Amino acid sequence: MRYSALQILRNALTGDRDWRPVWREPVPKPAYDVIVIGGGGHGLATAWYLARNHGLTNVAVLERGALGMGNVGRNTTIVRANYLLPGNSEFYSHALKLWEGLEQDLNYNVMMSQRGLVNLFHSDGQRDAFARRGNQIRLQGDDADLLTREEVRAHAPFLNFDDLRFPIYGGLLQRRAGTARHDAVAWGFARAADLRGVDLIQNCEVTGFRIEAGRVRGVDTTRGYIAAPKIGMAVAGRSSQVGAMAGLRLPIESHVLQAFVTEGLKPLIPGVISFGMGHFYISQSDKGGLVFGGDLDFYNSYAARGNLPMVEHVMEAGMALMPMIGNARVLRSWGGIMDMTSDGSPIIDRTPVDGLFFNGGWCYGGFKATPGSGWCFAHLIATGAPHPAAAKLRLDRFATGRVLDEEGTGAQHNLH
Amino acid sequence: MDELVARPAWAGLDLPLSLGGVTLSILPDGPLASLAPLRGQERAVADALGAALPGPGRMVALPGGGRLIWNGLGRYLLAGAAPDARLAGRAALVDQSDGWTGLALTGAGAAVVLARLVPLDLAPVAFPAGGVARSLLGHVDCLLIAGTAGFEILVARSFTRTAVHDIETAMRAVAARRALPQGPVGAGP
Amino acid sequence: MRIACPLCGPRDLREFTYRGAAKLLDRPAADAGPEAFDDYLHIRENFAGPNPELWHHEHGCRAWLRVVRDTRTHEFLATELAHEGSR
Amino acid sequence: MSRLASGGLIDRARRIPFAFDGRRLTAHPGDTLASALMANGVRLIGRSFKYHRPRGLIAAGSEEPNALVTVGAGAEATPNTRATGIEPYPGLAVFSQNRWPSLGFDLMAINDRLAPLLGAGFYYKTFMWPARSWERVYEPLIRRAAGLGALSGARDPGHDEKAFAFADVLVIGAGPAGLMAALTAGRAGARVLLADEDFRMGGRLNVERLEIDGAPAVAWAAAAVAELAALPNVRLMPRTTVTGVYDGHTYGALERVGRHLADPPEGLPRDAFWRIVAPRAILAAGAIERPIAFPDNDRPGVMLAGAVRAYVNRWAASPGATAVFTNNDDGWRTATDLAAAGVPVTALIDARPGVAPPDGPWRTFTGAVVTGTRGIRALRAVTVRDAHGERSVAAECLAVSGGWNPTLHLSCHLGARPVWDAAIAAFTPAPDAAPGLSAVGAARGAFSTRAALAQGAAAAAEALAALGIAAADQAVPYAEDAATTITPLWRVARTTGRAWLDFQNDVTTKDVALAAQENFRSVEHMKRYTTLGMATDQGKTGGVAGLAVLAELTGRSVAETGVTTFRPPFTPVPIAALGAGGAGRGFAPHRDTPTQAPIAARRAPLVEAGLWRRPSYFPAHGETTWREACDREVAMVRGAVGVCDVSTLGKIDVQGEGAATFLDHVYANTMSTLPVGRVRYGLMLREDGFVMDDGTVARVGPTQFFITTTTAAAGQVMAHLDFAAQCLWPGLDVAFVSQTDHWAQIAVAGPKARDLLAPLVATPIDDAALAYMGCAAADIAGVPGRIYRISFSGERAYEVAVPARWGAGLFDLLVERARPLGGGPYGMEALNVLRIEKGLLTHAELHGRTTADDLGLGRMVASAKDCIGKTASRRPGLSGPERQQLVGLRARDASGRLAGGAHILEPGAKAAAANDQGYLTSVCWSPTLGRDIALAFLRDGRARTGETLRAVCRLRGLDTAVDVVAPPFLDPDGGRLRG
Ligand SMILES: Cc1cc2nc3c(=O)[nH]c(=O)nc-3n(C[C@H](O)[C@H](O)[C@H](O)COP(=O)(O)OP(=O)(O)OC[C@H]3O[C@@H](n4cnc5c(N)ncnc54)[C@H](O)[C@@H]3O)c2cc1C
Ligand SMILES: NC(=O)c1ccc[n+]([C@@H]2O[C@H](COP(=O)([O-])OP(=O)(O)OC[C@H]3O[C@@H](n4cnc5c(N)ncnc54)[C@H](O)[C@@H]3O)[C@@H](O)[C@H]2O)c1
Ligand SMILES: Cc1cc2nc3c(=O)[nH]c(=O)nc-3n(C[C@H](O)[C@H](O)[C@H](O)COP(=O)(O)O)c2cc1C
Ligand SMILES: [Zn+2]
Repeated sequence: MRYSALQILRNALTGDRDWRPVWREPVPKPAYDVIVIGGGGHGLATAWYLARNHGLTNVAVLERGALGMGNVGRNTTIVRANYLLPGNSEFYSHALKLWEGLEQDLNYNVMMSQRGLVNLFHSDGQRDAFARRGNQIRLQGDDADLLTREEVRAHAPFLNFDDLRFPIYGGLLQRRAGTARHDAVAWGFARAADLRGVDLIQNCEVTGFRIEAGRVRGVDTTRGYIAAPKIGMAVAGRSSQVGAMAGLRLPIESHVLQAFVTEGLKPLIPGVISFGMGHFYISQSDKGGLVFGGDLDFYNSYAARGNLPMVEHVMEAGMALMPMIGNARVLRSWGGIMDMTSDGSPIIDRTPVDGLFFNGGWCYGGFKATPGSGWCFAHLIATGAPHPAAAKLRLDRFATGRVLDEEGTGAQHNLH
Repeated sequence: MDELVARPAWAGLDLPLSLGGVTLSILPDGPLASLAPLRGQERAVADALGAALPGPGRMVALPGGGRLIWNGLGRYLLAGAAPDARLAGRAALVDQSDGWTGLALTGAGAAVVLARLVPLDLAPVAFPAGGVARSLLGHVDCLLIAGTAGFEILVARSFTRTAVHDIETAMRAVAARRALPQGPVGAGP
Repeated sequence: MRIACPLCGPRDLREFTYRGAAKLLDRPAADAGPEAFDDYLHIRENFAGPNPELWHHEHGCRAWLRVVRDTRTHEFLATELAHEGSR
Repeated sequence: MSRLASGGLIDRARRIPFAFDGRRLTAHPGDTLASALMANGVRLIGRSFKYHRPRGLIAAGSEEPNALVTVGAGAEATPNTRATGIEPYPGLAVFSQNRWPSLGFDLMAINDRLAPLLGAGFYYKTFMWPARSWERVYEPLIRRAAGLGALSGARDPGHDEKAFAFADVLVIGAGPAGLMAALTAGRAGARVLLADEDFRMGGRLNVERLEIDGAPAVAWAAAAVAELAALPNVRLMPRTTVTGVYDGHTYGALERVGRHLADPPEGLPRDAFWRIVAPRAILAAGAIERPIAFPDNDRPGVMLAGAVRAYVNRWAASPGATAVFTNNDDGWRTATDLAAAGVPVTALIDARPGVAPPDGPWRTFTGAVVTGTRGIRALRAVTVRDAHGERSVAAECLAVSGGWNPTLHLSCHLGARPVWDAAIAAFTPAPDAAPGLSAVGAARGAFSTRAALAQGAAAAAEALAALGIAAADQAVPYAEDAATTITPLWRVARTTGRAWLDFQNDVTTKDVALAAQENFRSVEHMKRYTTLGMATDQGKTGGVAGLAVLAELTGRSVAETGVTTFRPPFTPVPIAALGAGGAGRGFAPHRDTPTQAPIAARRAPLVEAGLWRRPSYFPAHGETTWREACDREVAMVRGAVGVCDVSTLGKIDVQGEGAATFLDHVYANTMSTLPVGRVRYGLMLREDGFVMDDGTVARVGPTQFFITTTTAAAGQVMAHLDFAAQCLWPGLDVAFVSQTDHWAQIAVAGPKARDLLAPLVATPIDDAALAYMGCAAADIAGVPGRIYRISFSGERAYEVAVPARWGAGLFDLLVERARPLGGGPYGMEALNVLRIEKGLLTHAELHGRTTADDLGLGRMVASAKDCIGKTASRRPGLSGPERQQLVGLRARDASGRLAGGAHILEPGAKAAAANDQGYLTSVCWSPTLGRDIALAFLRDGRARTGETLRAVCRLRGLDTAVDVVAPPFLDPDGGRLRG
């Protein structure tokens, strides 16, 4: 069933009788051509592009809980392609282009809203660093503009231009950046993949791998053994655990990142704004809630919840940067489990086990990657060769030193 | 030769300040040194000082005057006394006379004021007079000493203005609560 | 979250800095070779459960602590001074 | 709707004028805004989120979903505030919201007519064509319609505070259970903290007509509060909501301090956010009544039965002629209480067949349900269906009780899931849901007053035992001990029309049904698809009913269906409170240099440098731009002498037998060979082989060193040294301590530096006594200090250090004495130019992604010893021509402009990532060279000296020809340095 305004009208007249399930609830088959582990954004996108780009539809996505309830369903939804380093730069550029036609491709409104993102800077040195990044973005073919303090003021007059502890010198604007509706992204990929015949299997936790002579044969799950010659892992915060089942030792720590939403408010915040001195970024959802976040809580965690020091730090940064949000109230706070690599950049690569592919290490930035990650991972799984846009996202880069350290904070997982 | 004029860290700050029965003032400065016994010299250092080294969170009065204050792992502050010559070679001694600012917060509500800034249980049962703690005062590292009339607060010299400002803000809030008609419910220790 | 510093007693999380896995205590020998350092620097067991790790009481006594903490519940199971701990 | 002639916990003698949407009304002390509105006959208070349906009060507490108003106007406007939590004060002005042009006549109510189009998730299915119209057309429309109240966009001048509190026992909620717990723990001498959201403690004792020990329960509660207030070990915190449970027995709580005052004392915070630490906590938060879904159950006047009792009993506010609709015995009380207070009760409708509700002056229906309501902006009548058919019953208020849900939210904040208790048809807290926390009374599903008192006492006794505090047994007062009798009823079957579950987000049973039909069957999917429970009340009233309806529709039990995750905060918390102190300058502390005063006196503009502020330049008479000043200062240093404060550098004293070895470990180069009295430039690597920081190491004694770090990295280096000493080489005898604050350090640079200093230093400083890279203790202007012959400018230079108190005086003296030599002070701009000309590094170059080899310092990584970062720095990807290496760039033409962050391209190359050759890190106009110069990282740069390339900054529209040179730009063999 195609979604459209007409379809809504028709159903309005018939009491919504005709809406079909958004996905089936298939019973797992004994074997598939490809298994994707993890029904988050990346797993679902991978399944969709396996079907769409490679004609592979005998595919199962195995999700241990409900689809889309991991990080894809709990992130601050920022989409951008403004990376500094070659390797990341071309990858996120590729992803942003896919975002731009995603609604039509999926026949699902993921509410990709390109209302721009401003990264504020607060010193001459930061301006130069952002200029370097902006020039890289332009070289990559994406858009970036350096805003003066006055241009920032025109864009967001409510920022603190009076007594901000670290005064605003200007900002780096990417107009094509913005936000998308997190749940819609998961559901849109899921529905599209399901319509092509991919089996989305919920409540199906992978508990082990069967590996023979260095080749993967299948997985044990809470719903039985399922065989496949090719298996892709896209389990984000659970990468280390699932990887360990296949003997992988990964450069990953799992950390909790919190996020916050306020009560609904009339529209106020244009696009996304990010504070350059205090780990604070904010946008406003279509429902009116201010959606914002900051840094990791810094300690390893699988608990998907955080503690007060970081809550308070984020709120203090918000008050510093835009004191007018003081009278907004925080409605809900939550956490998600980030797969932090030791250089802060992701991995899409083969593994030492034949037929087993790894996608992970997305840190706090994998939502924007979703279509790009699915596209490149599907390419790798289907063809066995890395997609050019993801060629530098390798597992061996830590050993060789060809790390992609956007923050420049070094081999410490929680500092990225 | 020109005589240099000393400019204390609190120059330009309006102290002492009293609000709501709590007073913030500057502690008179005197010699202050960081003391770290060298490996295996703890006994010798204690002998030279004439007092046992205080344990974590403690301090001792020295027989010759002055105090030795625990100051974190393996470190002490020797306050109010010039280092004894016998310490040479036994302890790493580093002059800190200009490195810290000592503030005193006194009055019945001192703990209530500090509860706005310091993440420690400052009630006498938990932090009795004579207790020492390294902690935070707002966003600033501090060394806190509990006295009978209030607290001594040591912060690095460069943070003096911030510390005074933060304490003053807390004092104002507490004083305002005391002025509430129904009394300071919720402002207790 | 509160951490029982062996020197200072239980203290609020905001006084501490987290570094990472306690394996950082076991720096490879100078001649251990690049693989050993690769493992030391990057590879993490990342336990979902009791996790040995290093914390710095940076805004307190400045001691480094070796703790074991359950990463599913955030419960601290053991805390000791890193330089004294059984290594 | 009016004020009853008598009764209520209000002070009728005093009147409080306030305004609602400009209408002038009166309240009494003891009222909430909600009770006052009801007493003033105001029924229509807000509009719903999506359909803009007229809405009135439903509840009396913080669970209220409908009655949200904006308090105040202008910068102080605070939107989305619950009328049930506002205490009127003289002059209070509140406004309805989410309506246009007025509350009574809201044009957006058109949405209600379009409801069939606007079902759950409709927006996911449309608004996709044409492709770019989302941002341009649809989204702006949706956004304008969405949202509740509005922020002013201006900064509210009010302020808030945060604080810490500690207790042995934290009691959350001061109803019978909480009061009894606090009394038990308090009498035993434990440190007790009792917090309640309400301004009057007592919980349901204040709103019910109950007796305890034979006296009115209100009086018992008041006596208990008085006793607690008199105990020195008990702290009462009214108006305080415990908002979250965190690890380590830490609780967050919001105290409303000044919001209820017309004229607060100066400096009083509006709110205080508390972090409470208590090893034991008792959750006595009561229970929240739940509605029943039936068509048009959102009409103003349809309320929760317990809330109706509360308005009548506590505030003497009459809802008008009332019908009661219940599925449990507790609902009956509303009929009896209202009748006793003289409020007409038109009907008592019990959904359960065969029950025997009390008699009274009302019509009784059993086995009956409400199937609809009538009235436009206020309820006029309800339709009742029983075995005999349907009939209409007049009612201005329908008091509904679908049973009670324990207020267990806090018990789930650490991840526990509640458990279903079929006997009371409700979820209850799992035992051990959170360490140290136990739930009692209604919060645990024990709905009688006697049980609340008994459980409160028992939990406190248990807490005392765990804390090792001896306690005498407490007699539990006598009170009603009624059993809970309920037959679940979530929605009235066989009806048509929309029946609300989530009032604020306009989620009806139809939306849940659509979710189930479309296979959003997991409760989390249903929540997100319908937005049930996602409004500002987080589904406190309708949440459980919503998932029970889902359970029915999907053929599962409620227990199987489960709940969504409970998250902090329990009720919304202002960002201003959580972020108190952060506004403006409070966000991060300030550090003052010892020379702050003389620098300010010279009118130097200041720039942030980490937490410090440093002088940008020292304007001279007649100068109009910073460049003029900077060029002059550079020339002054190169030609005569300049004075600059460098006290912000990190300074660390390192001592001990193991000090030299220790420094060999942490520095890439060797320090153990440094002679006493000499200084060496040092490079620190991170263990991953990249450069962390640089600085100087001075050996001041055989086992004593004095090292400096950059201003930016001082804290990081200190933690790194702690790590190295304690974790990596605990066997070394080394002690180090920061002396950053102790020393004022001032650089004196230029060919006349020695002329300036020599007369001030007691010991000789000629080149024989103090050669380049020498150091010595010295009396400086009569003060014992140190002098280091080091340079960050390429000129002959010294850094002199004196204890901080002398810093200001020394700076003044040096500047004054420099004048006759043609010298003076210089600031950061000049310092930057001087160091770029000399090819010296800052964190623009040491940005965490550069190696010693990239910087041309590869040989500093000593081969004879190990050091942190050595092995990793030898990884194959970290050296060689693929790396970008430090070079100097000079604009070809004197008019060519360079900019930091520009990238490097070859002549004629297209601007594309594949052609990128590198980037510029530090750029300045060099007065010495008469053109722009830059430090840059260039692919295989060291091999490319002499090439002509382009520095391209497309962001600033620059494309400038540059020559690649090997830094420094000036005095490559250091003749000027050595003198
Ligand atoms: C608070 C927060 C804010 C963020 N903000 C942004 C942002 O603004 N922009 C941005 O780009 N990124 C952001 N991110 C990061 C982004 O959400 C993640 O990087 C990205 O969603 C990860 O990929 P995913 O969607 O596939 O992960 P997930 O949605 O977590 O998917 C992984 C799935 O694997 C499943 N799984 C795990 N183990 C097993 C098993 N054994 N068997 C079967 N299934 C298993 C999990 O249940 C889960 O559904 C944020 C993250 C968080 C938590
Ligand atoms: N018969 C029934 O069905 C039924 C059902 C529920 C309650 N009740 C009656 O209600 C009473 C229950 O007593 P109780 O003491 O358990 O509850 P209570 O409702 O009397 O008191 C709970 C108190 O907790 C406060 N509170 C709730 N959440 C809070 C938070 N997060 N922070 C601070 N304060 C918070 C409330 O303001 C309230 O004052 C008994 O009298 C009982 O009979 C009866
Ligand atoms: C962009 C975004 C907006 C959200 N808006 C709301 C909201 O308006 N109301 C709400 O209750 N939760 C909102 N949430 C939070 C979710 O309810 C939920 O807490 C989050 O997805 C994590 O799931 P969990 O809390 O069930 O673990 C939002 C989440 C995101 C990512
Ligand atoms: Zn400690």
